[in-house]
Amino acid sequence: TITCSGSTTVLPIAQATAEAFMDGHPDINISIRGGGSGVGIAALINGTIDIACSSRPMKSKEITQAKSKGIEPIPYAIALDGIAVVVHPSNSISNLTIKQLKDIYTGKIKNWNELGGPNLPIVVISRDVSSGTFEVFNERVMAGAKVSSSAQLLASNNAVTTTVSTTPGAIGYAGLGFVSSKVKSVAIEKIIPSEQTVKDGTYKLARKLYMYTNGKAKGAVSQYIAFIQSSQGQKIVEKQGFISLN
Amino acid sequence: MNRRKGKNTFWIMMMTLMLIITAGFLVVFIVRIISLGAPVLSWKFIVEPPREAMTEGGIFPALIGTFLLTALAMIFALPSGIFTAIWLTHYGKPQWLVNILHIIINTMAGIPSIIFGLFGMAIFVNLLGFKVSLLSGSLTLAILALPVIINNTEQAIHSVPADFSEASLALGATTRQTISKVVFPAALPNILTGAIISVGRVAGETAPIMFTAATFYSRSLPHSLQDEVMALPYHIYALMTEGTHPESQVPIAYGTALVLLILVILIDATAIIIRSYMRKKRQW
Amino acid sequence: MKGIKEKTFQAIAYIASLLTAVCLIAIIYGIFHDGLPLFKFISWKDFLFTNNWYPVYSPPGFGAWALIMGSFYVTLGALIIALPLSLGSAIFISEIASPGLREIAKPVIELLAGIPSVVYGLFGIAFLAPLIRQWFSLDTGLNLFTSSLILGIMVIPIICSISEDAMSSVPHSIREASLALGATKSETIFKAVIPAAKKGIIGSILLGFGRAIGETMVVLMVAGGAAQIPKSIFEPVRPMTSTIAAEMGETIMGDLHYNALFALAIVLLIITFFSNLITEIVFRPKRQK
Amino acid sequence: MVERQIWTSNLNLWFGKNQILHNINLEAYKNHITAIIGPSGCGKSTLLRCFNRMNDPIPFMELTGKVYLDGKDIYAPKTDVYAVRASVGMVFQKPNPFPKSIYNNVAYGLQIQGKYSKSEIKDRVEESLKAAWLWDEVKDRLHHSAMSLSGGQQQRLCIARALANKPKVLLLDEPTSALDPQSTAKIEELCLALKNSVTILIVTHNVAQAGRIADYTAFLYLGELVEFEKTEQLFTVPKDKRTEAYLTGVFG
Amino acid sequence: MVERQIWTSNLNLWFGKNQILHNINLEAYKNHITAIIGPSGCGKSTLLRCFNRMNDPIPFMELTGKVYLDGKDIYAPKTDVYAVRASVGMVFQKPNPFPKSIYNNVAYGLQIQGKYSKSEIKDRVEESLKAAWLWDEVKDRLHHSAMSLSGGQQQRLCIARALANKPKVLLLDEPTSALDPQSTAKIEELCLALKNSVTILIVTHNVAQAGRIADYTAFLYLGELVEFEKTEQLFTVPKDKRTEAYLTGVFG
Ligand SMILES: Nc1ncnc2c1ncn2[C@@H]1O[C@H](COP(=O)(O)OP(=O)(O)OP(=O)(O)O)[C@@H](O)[C@H]1O
Ligand SMILES: Nc1ncnc2c1ncn2[C@@H]1O[C@H](COP(=O)(O)OP(=O)(O)OP(=O)(O)O)[C@@H](O)[C@H]1O
Ligand SMILES: [Mg+2]
Ligand SMILES: [Mg+2]
Repeated sequence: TITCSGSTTVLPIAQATAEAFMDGHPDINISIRGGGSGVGIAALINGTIDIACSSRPMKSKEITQAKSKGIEPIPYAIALDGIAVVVHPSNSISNLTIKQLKDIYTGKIKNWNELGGPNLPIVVISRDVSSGTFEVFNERVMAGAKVSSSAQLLASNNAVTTTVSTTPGAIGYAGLGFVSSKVKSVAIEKIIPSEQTVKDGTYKLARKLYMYTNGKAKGAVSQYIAFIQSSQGQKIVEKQGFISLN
Repeated sequence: MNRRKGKNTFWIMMMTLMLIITAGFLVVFIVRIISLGAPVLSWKFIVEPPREAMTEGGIFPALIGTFLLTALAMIFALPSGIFTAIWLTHYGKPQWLVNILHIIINTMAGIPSIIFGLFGMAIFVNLLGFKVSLLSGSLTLAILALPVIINNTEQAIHSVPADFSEASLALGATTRQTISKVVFPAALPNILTGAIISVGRVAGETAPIMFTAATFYSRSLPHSLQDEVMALPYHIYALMTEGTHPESQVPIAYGTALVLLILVILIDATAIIIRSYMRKKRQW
Repeated sequence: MKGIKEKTFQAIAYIASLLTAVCLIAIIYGIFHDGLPLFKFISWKDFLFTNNWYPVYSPPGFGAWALIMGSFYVTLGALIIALPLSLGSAIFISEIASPGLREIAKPVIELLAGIPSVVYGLFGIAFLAPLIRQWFSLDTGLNLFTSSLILGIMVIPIICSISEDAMSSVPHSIREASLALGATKSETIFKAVIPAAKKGIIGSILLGFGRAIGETMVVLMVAGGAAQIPKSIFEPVRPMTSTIAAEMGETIMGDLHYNALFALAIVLLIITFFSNLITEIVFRPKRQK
Repeated sequence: MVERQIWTSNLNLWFGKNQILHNINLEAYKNHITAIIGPSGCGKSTLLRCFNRMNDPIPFMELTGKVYLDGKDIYAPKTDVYAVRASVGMVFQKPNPFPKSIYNNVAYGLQIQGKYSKSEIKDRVEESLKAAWLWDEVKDRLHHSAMSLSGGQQQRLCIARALANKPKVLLLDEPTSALDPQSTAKIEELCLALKNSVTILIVTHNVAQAGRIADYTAFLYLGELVEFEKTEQLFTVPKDKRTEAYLTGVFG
Repeated sequence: MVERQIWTSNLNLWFGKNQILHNINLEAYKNHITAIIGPSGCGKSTLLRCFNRMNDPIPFMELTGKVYLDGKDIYAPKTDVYAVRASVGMVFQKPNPFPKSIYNNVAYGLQIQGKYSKSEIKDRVEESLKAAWLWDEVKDRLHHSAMSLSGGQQQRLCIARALANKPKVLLLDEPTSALDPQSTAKIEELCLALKNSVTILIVTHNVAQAGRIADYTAFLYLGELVEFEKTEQLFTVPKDKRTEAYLTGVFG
């Protein structure tokens, strides 16, 4: 059995590819858990899983910790993703700068009318601190500033989009694959997240998704990762709403 | 006088109202779960594994996982729980140890289940290296069930009149013979009821298995004690919070909840029926 | 021969008892062992009383005040909702209901007490929360009020069933004595039956308290998860249990964050230990017999 | 001349389909003790409980006929049943004090009426305890639990509790059957002293007890009032064969 | 000449700090019935339970002195307490058959010893039930639950159960106090029949019963053996004032 845990963003990719992979390899079982990128990486460092799914690169601190426990993490990129900033469809705001975004999340800007929008208090929705999505957002937008303590921390992309879609004043962020017509995604620095802008790197909140193994992947694990990276695997990636590597 | 009668009527109406509100809440709760879960329920839902990134298919691996976790937990917890109760009721010396053990059992009974989860993770998963597995999860659940089983068994044994033990001892039986031939058979129905109730409790626990046993998706059933398993309660939680296709996954979560609810209610109802049957039949 | 069997049997029972004791000691040891290192980094005062929960920032913040208060508010709310309803129902079932109704109500209540908490959580997140958001036109239905309401509904059967036991085990002669002195039904209930059942009732309330403060899944799913001191009952909170559940997976063994979560567990453990101690003291005289 | 205090007129009582009491006409006289004797299950307790309507809460109880207290039918509609019970005190077979302090046990009946001041209650508690011959034994520990008293003391406490309401009638249902001989003797003496201020109806399975204390004795058999007479007369020249058989110990 | 079967020598017993038995010297003779009488709480049951070491499991029990069975001290170290209990049978106040079948109740004592074959057990069960005068009443329903028997039958079953071990001594602790007069009479007769094969010690609160069946009677008062005599002698010319007072009904 291959055990695989981590980012909820990567979860749909991992699961869909695992199903397809297992259809071709009935003798191999893949067990998949979510939790968040931090969860997966921690479990890899603790030596309890085979593959850690992550929506961010490992932090240097994590790498040191892994080394000290005799774990040698090796990253495999498996897909591209953009983090879309989403608001309620009724919201007239369609563009935000990184600076504005940061002020919203630190609690400096409290009402949409400060940004030229409707007179509506902003409901700040963030991801759990364990998620890679949060890490990327934290790094690129917050730049070390603290998210206001009144922000709701939700455990998954899905929870974020659901909440935003039902809350007129809400703002949140989620992986591109989770953006549906029920929410409106806003441009960042005038650039709309799309396959194009993510691939060419113009969209500021783009990232790679990874799978980490302890040492070079061997046996079934390497077969599985190779399957994801193959064109057949990348098709499944696109079907799940993410952006393929090639 | 009229004031007192008025008060009386008022309070009786209040109590009635309280019961009605309570019943109302609970009826809404049950009806809601049933009405949302029933549409996805089918034979296939029970016997098929999940498919298409958890948007189709059933919950078979989770059902089996919960069964295995519970059964193993009981295999670990029942013997030690029953023997602890036997020691407490029949050997129990020195007295201070009995008192301390009672405090320990009551304390354990009150510990939040998430702490059992933490403990299981720290000890079984990490320290002993069992990883996230059926074994870690069922050991954790066993410890959680232990105080419940001990308390129930102790009560069951106490409900057997001391006359029986005395009669047995006076015939030259040893303590062991008295327990195994007289006390235990007489207490068995009550011990069983207690055990069944703890099965119901264990089957529904989520927090303790979150870090020790449960996985979001696994197609095949576990092959060994070292494997991760799907479990009904965790499945509900994971679908609601980590699911990636809410339109099709939330109904599955409801279906799973309904299955779990029916399972637990059936288990507990069995216990309650056995108990009331035995109470009527009991001749002492 | 007889002697050996006898000794073995006794030894097994003794070992089982010690095993039980070892379990608790292991739990306490495990939790404290992994929780105490936090206090090398931060004083226990700062941990308990500052409101600064930023475990993965650098430098991290481990002020758990908002989480402790989160647990406290949710539990308080749950008890405010559950106490009148559960005690009222218990009184009704024990004192007012006809025997037929009682025969049915009692097992039903016991059944409800066994429903897994994750099902209540699901009910909350998928049904109650959207409803509450609409009714009160809130930003989010995942808040203190919703979680208190669900926890309340969850502990009602527990409190109700135990306090009903306590009341119905008050001897009938006590009720007759009161009625024969000219007391009305409600006077008999409040002045004779309830005082006589006081201990069991207090015990049931403490048990309900313990259940509510220790409940994880419901608050994880419906409390909203914002680490703040709520300014109104419609704001999200982040109780200790859900913090542990949400963050435990992500930490690395031996990390400060890991220690901090175990430190939260220590707080929970101490709270439940004391509420147990109170129960123990309340019930002590009964056990002596 | 003796004056009636409480009496029944053609009283019939059913529990469900079983008729328990058949056309009972029994009178209890002011300042006298009336004993009800009869074999077990003949309806003594049930009859006694008709006098303060304690059978009312029993499901499927039906009653015809009348019960008069000082000429007023206590089963008439609009009768205040709580007031009836306050003025017809009752003491049960097994002492049943509340698990409260001695003081609060006696004060209970007054406290619930809510029309007495603290000091009135205090006086009345003392008075009742004195009347029940318990004052000297408990005056230093009024606020201890009533459960700490001995059985005989508890039973006298129950009498004091009933007396606190200043009842006109006191119903005693086998009040001494759970007590030792000394306590029994004390309670019998107490009854003789109390009859100066209250009318007493006592159910007893102990024929000798009826002989010792009752002025009048009623013999109940299978729900029928077989004989009702002055005690000496009933004991010495019973009119009915069944009475005679019972007194000589054939049944029960 | 009477021969001693079981006797005590300077027996003292404490429960915690309370001394319950004071220097008891009591002898029970082969093929005789010895009754122990005395007011409630004087230690009758406790004394009786010394004869088969049934007080051993009580916490904080301490005992000095000796108890001899056929000349061997049953409290000596290395004594097989289980063997002692098998050869000193005991019957309790309340009939306490196991919730098993009639057959298994009687067979129990033999089954646990594990040294009898099925057919031996079967014979012994029949023999014991016959000895306890129960055989005819139960022979057709040996495998029915013992709980379905009447109180008197249950008590005889308990006697049969004890007899199955072929005890030398039979201890009876108020064996008839929970029974009706007919069953009591039957058990008394049974005792008289049994004494040919077994030495009987009986505790009773019923002085008349002792008078009817016992050859010797011991009067126990506050843990002291006040008087021990042939029954007629003790009943007619008691030596001690306290015995006389008890027999005439002053205490208890
Ligand atoms: N609550 C009840 N419901 C139905 N039947 C009852 C009830 N209480 C008593 N009875 C029946 O009424 C009859 C008379 O009972 P009651 O208690 O008055 O007898 P009693 O003369 O007081 O007997 P005892 O001497 O045993 O106290 C009995 O046959 C009894 O079974
Ligand atoms: N297990 C025990 N622990 C402590 N004290 C006990 C125990 N059993 C009996 N006693 C005390 O020993 C004394 C003698 O009790 P015992 O039962 O032998 O009296 P008894 O003569 O059989 O009385 P009765 O006629 O009521 O059966 C009593 O004071 C009792 O309280
Ligand atoms: Mg009666
Ligand atoms: Mg005794």
